[in-house]
Amino acid sequence: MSKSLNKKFHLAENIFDSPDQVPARNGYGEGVVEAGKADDNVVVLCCDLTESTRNADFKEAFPNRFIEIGIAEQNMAGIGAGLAFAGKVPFISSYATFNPGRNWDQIRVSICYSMANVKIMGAHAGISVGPDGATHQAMEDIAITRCLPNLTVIVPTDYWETKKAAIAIAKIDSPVYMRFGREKIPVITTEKTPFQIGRADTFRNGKDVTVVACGSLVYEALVAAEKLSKSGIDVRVINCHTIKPIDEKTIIKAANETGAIVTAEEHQVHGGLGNAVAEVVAKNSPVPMEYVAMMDRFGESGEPNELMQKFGLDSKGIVSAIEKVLKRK
Amino acid sequence: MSKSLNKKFHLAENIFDSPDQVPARNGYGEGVVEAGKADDNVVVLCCDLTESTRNADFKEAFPNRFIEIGIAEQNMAGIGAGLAFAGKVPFISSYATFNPGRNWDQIRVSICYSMANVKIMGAHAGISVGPDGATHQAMEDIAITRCLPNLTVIVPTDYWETKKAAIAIAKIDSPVYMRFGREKIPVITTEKTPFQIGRADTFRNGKDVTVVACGSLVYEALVAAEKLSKSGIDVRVINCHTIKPIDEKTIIKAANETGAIVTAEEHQVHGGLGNAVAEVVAKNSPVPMEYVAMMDRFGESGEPNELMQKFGLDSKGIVSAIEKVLKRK
Amino acid sequence: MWNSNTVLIILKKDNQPEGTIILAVTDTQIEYLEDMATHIREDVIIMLEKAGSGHSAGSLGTADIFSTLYFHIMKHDPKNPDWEDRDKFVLSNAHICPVLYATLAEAGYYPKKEITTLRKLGSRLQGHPHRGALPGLEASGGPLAQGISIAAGLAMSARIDEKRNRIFCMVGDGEMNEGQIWEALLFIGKNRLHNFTLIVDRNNIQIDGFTEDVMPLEPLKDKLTSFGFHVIEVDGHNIRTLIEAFDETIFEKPKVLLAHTIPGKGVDFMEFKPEWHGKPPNKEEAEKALSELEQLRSLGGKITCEHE
Amino acid sequence: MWNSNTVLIILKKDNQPEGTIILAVTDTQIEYLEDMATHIREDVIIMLEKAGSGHSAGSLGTADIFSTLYFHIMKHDPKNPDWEDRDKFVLSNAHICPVLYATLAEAGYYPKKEITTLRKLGSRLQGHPHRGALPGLEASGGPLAQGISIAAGLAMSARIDEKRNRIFCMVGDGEMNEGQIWEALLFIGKNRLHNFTLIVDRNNIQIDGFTEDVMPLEPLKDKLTSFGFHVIEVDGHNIRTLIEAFDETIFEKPKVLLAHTIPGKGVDFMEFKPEWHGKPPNKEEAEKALSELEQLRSLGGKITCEHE
Ligand SMILES: Cc1ncc(C[n+]2csc(CCOP(=O)(O)OP(=O)(O)O)c2C)c(N)n1
Ligand SMILES: Cc1ncc(C[n+]2csc(CCOP(=O)(O)OP(=O)(O)O)c2C)c(N)n1
Ligand SMILES: [Mg+2]
Ligand SMILES: [Mg+2]
Repeated sequence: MSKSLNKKFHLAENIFDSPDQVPARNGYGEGVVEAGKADDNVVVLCCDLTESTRNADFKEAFPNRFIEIGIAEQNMAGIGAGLAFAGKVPFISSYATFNPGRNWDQIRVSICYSMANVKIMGAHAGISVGPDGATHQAMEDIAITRCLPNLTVIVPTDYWETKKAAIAIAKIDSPVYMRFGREKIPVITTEKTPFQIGRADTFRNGKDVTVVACGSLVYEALVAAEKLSKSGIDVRVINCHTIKPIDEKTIIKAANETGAIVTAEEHQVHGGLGNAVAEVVAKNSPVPMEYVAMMDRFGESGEPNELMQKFGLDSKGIVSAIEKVLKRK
Repeated sequence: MSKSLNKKFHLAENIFDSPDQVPARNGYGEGVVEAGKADDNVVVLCCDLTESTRNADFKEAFPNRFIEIGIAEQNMAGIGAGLAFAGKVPFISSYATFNPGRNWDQIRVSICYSMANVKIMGAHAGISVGPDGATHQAMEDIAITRCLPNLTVIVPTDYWETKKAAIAIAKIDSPVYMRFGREKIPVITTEKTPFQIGRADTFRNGKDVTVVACGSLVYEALVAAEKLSKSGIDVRVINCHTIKPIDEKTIIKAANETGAIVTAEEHQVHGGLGNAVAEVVAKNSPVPMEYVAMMDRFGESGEPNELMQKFGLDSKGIVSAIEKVLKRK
Repeated sequence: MWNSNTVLIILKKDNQPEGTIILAVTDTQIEYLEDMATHIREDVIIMLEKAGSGHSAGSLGTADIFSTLYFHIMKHDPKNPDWEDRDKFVLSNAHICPVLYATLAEAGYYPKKEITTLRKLGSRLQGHPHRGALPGLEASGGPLAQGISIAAGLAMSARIDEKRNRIFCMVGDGEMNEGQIWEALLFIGKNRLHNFTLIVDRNNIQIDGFTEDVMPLEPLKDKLTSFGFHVIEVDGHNIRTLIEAFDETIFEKPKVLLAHTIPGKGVDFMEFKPEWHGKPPNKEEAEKALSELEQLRSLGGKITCEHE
Repeated sequence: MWNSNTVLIILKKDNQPEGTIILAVTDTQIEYLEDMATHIREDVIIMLEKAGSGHSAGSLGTADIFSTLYFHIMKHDPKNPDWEDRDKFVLSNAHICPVLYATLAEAGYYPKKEITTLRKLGSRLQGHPHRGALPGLEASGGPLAQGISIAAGLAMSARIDEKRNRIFCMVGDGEMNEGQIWEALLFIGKNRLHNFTLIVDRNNIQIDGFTEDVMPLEPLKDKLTSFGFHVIEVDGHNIRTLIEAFDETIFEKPKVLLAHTIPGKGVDFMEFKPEWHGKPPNKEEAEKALSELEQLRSLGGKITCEHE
C-alpha cells in the first residue's frame, strides 16, 4: 500500500492489487435495513423497481413499512413529504434519471421548500449503467439537486461508504439526495473508515496537484495518483462525497497548497462537482483547473467499462487532465 | 450617455436617466407573432396561462396554430416534441418554475436527446415575480437546463432583446430554453442593437474588472459601473444573454484583460451563470471572482424591487461585489 | 330534529353495511356555519384588496366548504396546532389560500389583524402557503397537484400508525388536468384509504376559461368512480348537505365530494367569471363586495360571530 | 370470404353511422402474419441472448400486434422511412424495443444482421430507442409515458395539416401508473383525434409483479371510456380480430385497443412470469425458446418468409 494514503481513513489493504468488487447499491440496501432497525419511523417507498434499487431486503424485513407506489415518481415524492410531515423518515427510491428527474418540481416544493425530512435515493446513477443507454444514464442529477436550497447532496464512493451514508442520513432531520451506481466497483474503504456528512476526506496526501473526485472516480483518482508518483508527481486525492454543502475549507486548503485542481465525476461537466469546486476556488483561491466529466453530450449503450473508457472517465483520463493542469500551473 | 458604452450596440439614449419600463415578456409576445408571420410552421402551446405568458396575441393572430394543453406541462413537452418531429416549430410555454421544472425528464429525453426542434419558454422567471412567493419564483431553471446536452439556454436582458431572441430562435433547428420575467424593467437596448445567439456582448468597455451579467441584472451592472466610474474604477460590463453555449472567448479575454470578474444573475448561485463563468475561467484563465446571485435559499413574497434589494440583486449588490473582488485582485 | 346519535345505515344488496350517514346537525348550527362563511368571505375581500394581487374566485366559491370543515367536521385545536390526533386539511389548489388563511384566522390559529399582511414582505401569509410559516398549514403549495400526494402520505402514515384521524384534501377542477392527480387517485384507490376525503372544487373555471373549453373533464363522476372512489355529488354552498356528505362513512373506499360551487360566490359581479380567477378587487370593488356580503349576513344571520 | 371492399357499418340508436369495420383479410394473409410474428419472436430471442440484457416478456407478448401493424395495417415504406404521408408508430413502453427492432429488420428498414448488435457500443440498436439512430424510429423512449404525448403531437400535427395518415401508439399497462398517460388521454379525448389509435399492452405484469398487486388498474375499460376513448377489448394474439379492431373506423372519438396479451407468449417457460419482464435468455434458454418457436412455425406455417 502506498505510503501517501492517509492512514486515518483505513482504506482497504488490497486497494491497488485486487480490490473487492461490490455494487454501491448493495451498500444502500444493507444500510437502509440498518436504519430501519435503528428507527421505527424509517419507511421505504419504491416505484416498481424494488429489486434493482436494492429495497427487497427492507421490504422483507419490514413489510408494513414498505410502500409500493407503482410507476409514479411524482406521487412518490409527495407521499414521501406527507409521511415526513407525520413524523416518518421516508426513503424514496427509483433510478436517478427519474428520481429526481421525473419529480423535480415535487422535490423542490413538497420536499425542499417545506423542509420535509425525505431521503431521495437515485439508483443506477452515472453512465456505468451501461447497455440500457443514454435515457437511463443519469448524468445531470447532481446539477438539478445541487441548485435546490435545503437539500444535502451525497455521492458516496463505494459499497461501505454508501452503507454508512444510508445510515447517517436517516439520523439527520432534513432532505437529502444520494446517488449510487448499479455496477460492481472496487471497494476502497473499509468498515473502519470514518464517514461524516459534509466533510471532504483527503484520502491521499500530495503537494503538486489535487484531484477532487466523487463516486467511482475516487478509485480512479487514486490509481492515477499511484501511476504519476512513479514520475515524481505528488498528487493529493480528495474524496468529496458530500457535494452539498461542500467542504470549502478542505478545497481552499488544497488550492492553496497544491496550486492546481482536477475534478473527476461520472456526471456532466456543467453543474456538477466540477462547477461546485470551481465556484469555491474562483471565489477564494483561483488556481488552474481541469475537469474529468461528461463533456456535454448524452451517453450511449455499451459495457460500463467501455463507456467509462470512451468518455475518459477513468484513471487514464485523470492522468492526462493532471498533466494538462500542471502545465498551466 | 456614458462614453464607455460600446457604440456598436446602440443602447438606449435615456439609459441612465429615465429608461422606458417594459416587461421582457411583452417582447416575447410580440416576437413570437413575428416568428409566426415569418414561418407557417411556428405553433404555440400553452398550459392554461395564455394571457400572462403573453401568448394571447399569437392565439388571436393564428387560432389554428395555438394549442391549449390545459395544466399539463409534461404532456406539453411531449406534444411539442411530436409536433417538431412532424416539421412544426413549437414554442411551449408556461411559468419557468413548471416549464422546465415540472417536465424536466420530458425535456431531457423527448426533446434534447431526440433533438426535437422545440422552444421552451419560461415566463415569470426570477424572484421579481414578487408577491406570489417562493414557489413561483424560478431561481433554478438555468441550472436544470444548462446541464442538458443539445439545449441552447438564453436569458435576454430586456424587452427588445427578448423580442429579437424569440424571432432568432425560431430560425435555428435545435431545442432552446429561454427565460424572461414578468415585471416592467428598463429597456436598455434599442431596435438597432444587434443580437446574435451565442455571442456575449460587451456593452461597456473597462479595464479594472468585468461584470458578466444576464437578464435584468445587466442594467444594474451598467448602473453600478457608472457609479464606480466616479471613483475612478473602470468596469467592463458583458451582457451574457446566451448562457449556453457560452461565449468562452469573450469571457477569457475579459479575465485576461481585467483580472477580476463579478457575475450577476437573478438565479441561485449554484448552477447558474456564475458557475458557467467560473467553469470557463478556472479552466482557462483563473482570476478572482465574486457572485451576485441568490445565495442558496428560497425566495419569499414581497414587491419585486423590495426582493431584489433584500437579496442584493441590484446595482448596490454589484458595487459591493466589485469592491470585494478588486481587493482580491 | 335529529339528535347527535342518529345514524342512517346504508345497506348493500346483500344487506351488509356499506356506509353510514350521521344526521346530527341543528338549524342553529347551520346558521352559525353560514354566518361564518360570510365572515370568511369578508376577510378574503379585505385581504385581497390590501394585497393588491391574489385569487378571488376560488377563495369566495369555497368559503362554505371551509366553514363546514373547520367549524363543524374537523377535529382540531387552533391553540395546539400540532396536536397529534388532529384531522388534517391540505389545500392542493393552493392559489386559493386566502380562504384558508381567513379560515385559520377566524378559527384562532393566529391574530386576525395579520390578514392584511398577505403577500407582503416578511408576512407569514405567503402568496402561496409555506408550511412552517403559519400555524395550521399542513403543506406548502403553489405548483398544482402536489397537495393531493402529500395528503395521501398523511393518510398512509395514519394507516401505518393505526390512527383514527381523518385527512381532507381539496383540489381544483382545472388542477385535475395534472397527471399527478391521477397518480395519487390510483394510489389512494389501491390502498382504500377510507380515512381520506377528497373535495373537488367543481367551479367549472380555470385561468384560460371554462374547464370544458380548456380541458374537458366530463364525465368527471365516471372518471372518479373508475379510479376507485365513492363519489358524492354535492352543492358546495348547501352546508347541510355538505355536512351529510362529509359525515357519510364509507367502509370500503376513499370518498370524494364532487362539490359544485359558483366561482366568486357571494359577490354578484364576480360570480361565474373566469377573469376573477386570479385578480383581487380594487378599493371600490372591495367596498361593493363587502356591502353585498353584509347584506347577505344581516338577512340570514341572527348570530354574531364570537371571533370578530 | 369477405373481399377487400366489404364494409360493416355500425349504426348508433339514431341510425347515424358511428363507425365501420372493414372485413378484408384472407386466411392466407392471416397465416402470413402469424408466421411473421414467429419470425419476430425468433429475432427477439436471438437479439436478447446476444445482448445479455434486455426485456423478454413484453417483446414476445406483443409480436402478433407488431406483425399485424407493420405487415398489414400501416401505410409505410421501409425504403423511404421519411415518406411524408406514412402512418407512424410510437412505442411508449420503449423497454420492449427488441420487438420493434426485430419488426423493422423484418420489414427491411435495416440489414437484419445488425440485430445482434443490440445494446452494444456503437450500435444503432440502442438499449432504448434513440430517434435518428435507426431508420423507422419515430421517437426516443425509455422513461415511461413520454411516447404517448409525442404520438399525440404527431396526431395533432396531422390534424393541423389536414393529413390522412394514422398515428399508432403502444403503452404498457404498468406504464399507465404514470400521470403523463392521463394528461395525454385527456388531451387526445378533448381533441377527438380519431387519427389516433392507442394500443394498451394489457399483459398484467410490471416489474414488481402483477399489475393488480403493484398498482391496480381495473376497471381499466371504464377508465379509458371515461377519458373519451372508444375502447375495443381484443385478444392480442388473434390476428384476425386485431385487424378488425384496427380497421374499425370511429368517426367521433380516438380509439384504444385494450389488447390482452400473454407476457412471454410463444416461449412456454416465460409465459405469465413477471420475472421475465427485464431478463434476457441465456444461451441454453435461447436454444430452448428457438426450438419451441420453430415447432410453432412448422405447425402453422405453410409460408416461408421472403425476408429471411
Ligand atoms: C403546475 C402548475 N401549473 C400552472 C400553474 C398556474 N395556475 C395557477 S391556478 C391555475 C388554474 C387552476 O384552475 P382550478 O384548479 O380550476 O382553480 P380555480 O381557477 O377554479 O381557482 C393555474 C394554471 C400552477 N400553479 N401550477
Ligand atoms: C419513468 C420511468 N419509471 C420507471 C421506469 C423503469 N421501468 C421500466 S419498464 C417498467 C415496468 C413497466 O411495466 P409495463 O408497462 O407493464 O411493461 P411490461 O413489464 O409489461 O413490459 C419500469 C418500472 C422507467 N423506464 N420509466
Ligand atoms: Mg376551477
Ligand atoms: Mg405490463
